[in-house]
Amino acid sequence: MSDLTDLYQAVILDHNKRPRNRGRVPQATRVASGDNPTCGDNCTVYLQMDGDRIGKIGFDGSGCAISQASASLMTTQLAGKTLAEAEGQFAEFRDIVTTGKEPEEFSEVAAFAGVHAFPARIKCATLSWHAAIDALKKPDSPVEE
Amino acid sequence: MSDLTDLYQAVILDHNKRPRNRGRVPQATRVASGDNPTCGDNCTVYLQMDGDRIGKIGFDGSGCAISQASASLMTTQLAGKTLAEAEGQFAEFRDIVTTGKEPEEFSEVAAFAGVHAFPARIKCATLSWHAAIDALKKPDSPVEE
Amino acid sequence: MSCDFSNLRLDFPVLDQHVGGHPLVYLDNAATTHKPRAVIDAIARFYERDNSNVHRGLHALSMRATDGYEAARERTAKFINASESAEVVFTSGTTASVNLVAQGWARDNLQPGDVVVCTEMEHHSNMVPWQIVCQQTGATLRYIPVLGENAEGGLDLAAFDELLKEKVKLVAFTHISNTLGTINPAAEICAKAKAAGALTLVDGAQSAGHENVDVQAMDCDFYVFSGHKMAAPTGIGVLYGRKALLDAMSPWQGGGGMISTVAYEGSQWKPSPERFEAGTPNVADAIGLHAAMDYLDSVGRPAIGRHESELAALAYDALSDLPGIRILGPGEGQPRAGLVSFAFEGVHAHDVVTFADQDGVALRGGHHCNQPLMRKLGLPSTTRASFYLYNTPADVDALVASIRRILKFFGVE
Amino acid sequence: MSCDFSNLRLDFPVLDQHVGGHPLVYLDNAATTHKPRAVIDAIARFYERDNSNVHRGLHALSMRATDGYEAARERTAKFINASESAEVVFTSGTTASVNLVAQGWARDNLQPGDVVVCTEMEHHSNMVPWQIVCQQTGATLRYIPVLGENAEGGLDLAAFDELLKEKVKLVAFTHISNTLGTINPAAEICAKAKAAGALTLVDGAQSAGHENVDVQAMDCDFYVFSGHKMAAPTGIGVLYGRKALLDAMSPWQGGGGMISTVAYEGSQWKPSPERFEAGTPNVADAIGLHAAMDYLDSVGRPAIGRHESELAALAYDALSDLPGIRILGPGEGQPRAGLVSFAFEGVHAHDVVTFADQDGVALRGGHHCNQPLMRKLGLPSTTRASFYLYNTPADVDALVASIRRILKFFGVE
Ligand SMILES: Cc1ncc(COP(=O)(O)O)c(C=O)c1O
Ligand SMILES: Cc1ncc(COP(=O)(O)O)c(C=O)c1O
Repeated sequence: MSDLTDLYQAVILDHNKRPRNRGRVPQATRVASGDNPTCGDNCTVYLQMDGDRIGKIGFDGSGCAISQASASLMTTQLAGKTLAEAEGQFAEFRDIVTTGKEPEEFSEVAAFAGVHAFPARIKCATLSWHAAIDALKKPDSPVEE
Repeated sequence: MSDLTDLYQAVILDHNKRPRNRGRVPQATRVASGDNPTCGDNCTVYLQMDGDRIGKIGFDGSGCAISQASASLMTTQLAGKTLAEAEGQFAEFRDIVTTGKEPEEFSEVAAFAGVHAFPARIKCATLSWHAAIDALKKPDSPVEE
Repeated sequence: MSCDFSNLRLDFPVLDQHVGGHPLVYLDNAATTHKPRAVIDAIARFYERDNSNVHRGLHALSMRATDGYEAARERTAKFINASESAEVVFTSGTTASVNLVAQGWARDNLQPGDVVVCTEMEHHSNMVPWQIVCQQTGATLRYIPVLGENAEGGLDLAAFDELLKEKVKLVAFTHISNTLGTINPAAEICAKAKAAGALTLVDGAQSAGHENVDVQAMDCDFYVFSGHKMAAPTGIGVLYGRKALLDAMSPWQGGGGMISTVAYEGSQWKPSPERFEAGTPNVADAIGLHAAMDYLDSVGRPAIGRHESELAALAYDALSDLPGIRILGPGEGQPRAGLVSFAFEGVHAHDVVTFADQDGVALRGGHHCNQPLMRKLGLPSTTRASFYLYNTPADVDALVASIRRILKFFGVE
Repeated sequence: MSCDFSNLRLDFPVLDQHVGGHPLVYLDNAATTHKPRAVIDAIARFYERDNSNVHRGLHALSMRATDGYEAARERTAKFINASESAEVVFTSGTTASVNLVAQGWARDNLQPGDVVVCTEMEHHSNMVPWQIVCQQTGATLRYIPVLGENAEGGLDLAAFDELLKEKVKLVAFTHISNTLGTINPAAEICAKAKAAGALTLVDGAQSAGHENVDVQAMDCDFYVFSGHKMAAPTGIGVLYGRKALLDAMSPWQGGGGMISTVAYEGSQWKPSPERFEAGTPNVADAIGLHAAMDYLDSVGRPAIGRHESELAALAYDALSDLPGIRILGPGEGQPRAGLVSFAFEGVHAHDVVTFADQDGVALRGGHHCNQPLMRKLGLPSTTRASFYLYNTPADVDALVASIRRILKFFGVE
């Protein structure tokens, strides 16, 4: 099971078990959702902006360990970032999960390098990132409960 | 080509070349048509009744040598017959073309015994007979030009 | 048992391979089944000897192809005990068969106020076509509920009786649920529907290759199934319909082969089955289907169904012991078709499937084309193990061992 | 010539047989073509190694099957030079593709006063679906006439210009006529239609496997074809459509695989191509189609087209000398696809076909799914010889010798 322990690294198992920033953000001003109709995974990302930077971020939804851990880690990576910065980080993350090449500087996202060996799971890893970028691109407006 | 000369006996070639009773019957009182959508053959039979017997009979339509010869021969066989008699003759004819067994008494229809070896052509041989029986079952009424 | 199932695996070339270093244990049979050598060879033989277009040809190959295609139709009629082969329409699969009836019959015959009844356990393929045609016609789609928090109670037939008080025109339901393993009382449902003046369509995707099917005894109006779920090729399926109904229906597709006359101004149709088979049919795969029916009946469908149910019962018992498991469908000792769907608190089905795959065990995880039922049961997805004639008790052991390892990895057990 | 066509026969197992004591001379290629060993093996290999359902699976076989199916889609996009693989929808054949556009696009977009234009030389499969949808919507179907008493003048493009003055929404026409051998100026017709604001559907059943097809250069909106007419299996076909058009179209069938969400109350669709592929697709035959495309391009489609046209010209010249013959379509020296349709005064096509069959020569006799054109030309039927890459000049000799014997038997020559 060497491939699998690559895929399900300790970091991923940890984020899956104890997700960070899970749940909606009470004063969210931007929200976006994504789903993966093939497997039924879905993810909603809530943002409360601080100027052009993300103030608070949270996520909701259901999916496999990869998608849940990726969403959790994503929230820790994007907090405090602008849209441009977030897009840069997503590009780097996408590179990691599609090619398996590890980032130059150490980062927890390196844990996702194992995903590239499981092409069917790449969508699981990027689902929450897509939702976050979508939310960031929206104008502020009160989010209904 | 032994099979084929069985199929295209002299009788058949002759009826195909010089069909008997070809064309509509001027004072026809019954008419019926049949077609074979698979190959496009069609046949119309016209009857002028004499009591419950066929007085005059004619046919029209287009098709292969088998269907044309069969129609021609059919008209010579059914002239003067009642419905019941015609049905009996048709049953015998159908027997010949599906089994290849020759009739006990000599008859020109024996020429069609070779058809049984070509199942795709059986419908060609029976098309005009079906139309004749259909026409016989109808009530008399003037046939429009 | 008339047949030694442990040797049947040898008839299926695909099973002779390793996945992740382990011998393949294929438990995704409700999605699609494998093909025995006899079926693979029948397709190849057709292309090597008789390949030709059908119906409109008079040369030797064309007559052989036509004979082969029509023999497949007759074999199919016998397989489901239709009263004549003209009641068998070849389609590309169950989904196409349902859509044909939805557009060819329902679209012409439904109006506002009319009701179509299906069930909460339907596959999307026997649900979405009715949603579409109800939207097109203004009719209403109602569902027979499933009972129990794990749907262990099957269909709520009392609720069905209530529904039948409305203007029900059609009841479309699955014979065997691909998600739950429930075996529905098809004849009883058909009888109730008939008494209320409604037609019935039975989705036989999960039953046709697993038990003897008798459409006359069941007394349904339509019965639909797919070849690929019963040891036959992909791309071929069947619509059975009562002859009088079929002959009164509009064609679903126009084209070559289904017309009696065409003029530039308009056209006339042939009777069934040709009316519904526009264009060149899938001759090779119909012939493959014929070979599959012969193969299944040489083993014996009742024996196949018993064998699968036994394996499902073994799996059910072993899985029941695992911590935090929810098993859907019939409870212990209840009749169950050859599949088990289950979910764990804290371990997602897709992770289970990915792990099991590394052990050589092929499972399916997801909504099994039954999203609304999953939502009702409060599950995003389940893992499903589904059995066929070539599976063995050893396959069940491999399944359970793999699941145990997964739970351990995720710290659940 | 880059390829020695005389050896290609060896790639096709079915050709290695005798009919009526003579080596088979198969000249019914416009009805269906034979399959090379590479295609037959690709199908068997799929069932022996990778067979599984696609899209919804995460286990090894399912991923392999999905990859194989999607690779077939990409290969098809390249085969016709579509701009992306999402423009390729797999169907069961040309007829299904046309019906999909008729019901998925035309039914929603036509209204009384609108006009659909097709041609007098259309196959029923590209005529009847438009008759049906025009009846459903109140639109009108008009035909571009063919010119000449043997249709030797091709389409009347001046009449087409006149037709385009009406409210034409769609022009649906065949690239190559299966009855006449006429090669229509597809790019020119598409350009005229586009200038008039109409969409175009090109029936590529007789062109896809016979010449390089470039849907972008042709500038059509839809292009449809069948696998079985280009060395691929029965049961698989293609609808090419511009992405934006496909994404705006209604699904034709509901079911598994084409939905993004399903609730009991209603559903949402995926974008193309999934939207149009409800149910389990014909995976094995898509993979067979892939192998056929590779095979054809290894020979070279332009060379194949030239080879067939040369054989047709040889046949045309030899048959022209026979007494009482009428040859349909392009006259001597005119461009002609690889087929010749002809009729004799006094000898019916079905008798010709039955006789030729005894000489091992497989021909087609009938209306070739073009009844209205036959009626216009005053012929009940014709005999058709149609060529493919494995035919040779010796096959033409066998054809002509057989026809001469038949004429003699019937006392015509
Ligand atoms: C020009 C043309 N269009 C359409 C078709 C229909 O193709 P299919 O029968 O494969 O659907 C054919 C062949 O029969 C054809 O020759
Ligand atoms: C119960 C049921 N109905 C319908 C279908 C649809 O069958 P197909 O995808 O072969 O059209 C399936 C399988 O996917 C099924 O299990």
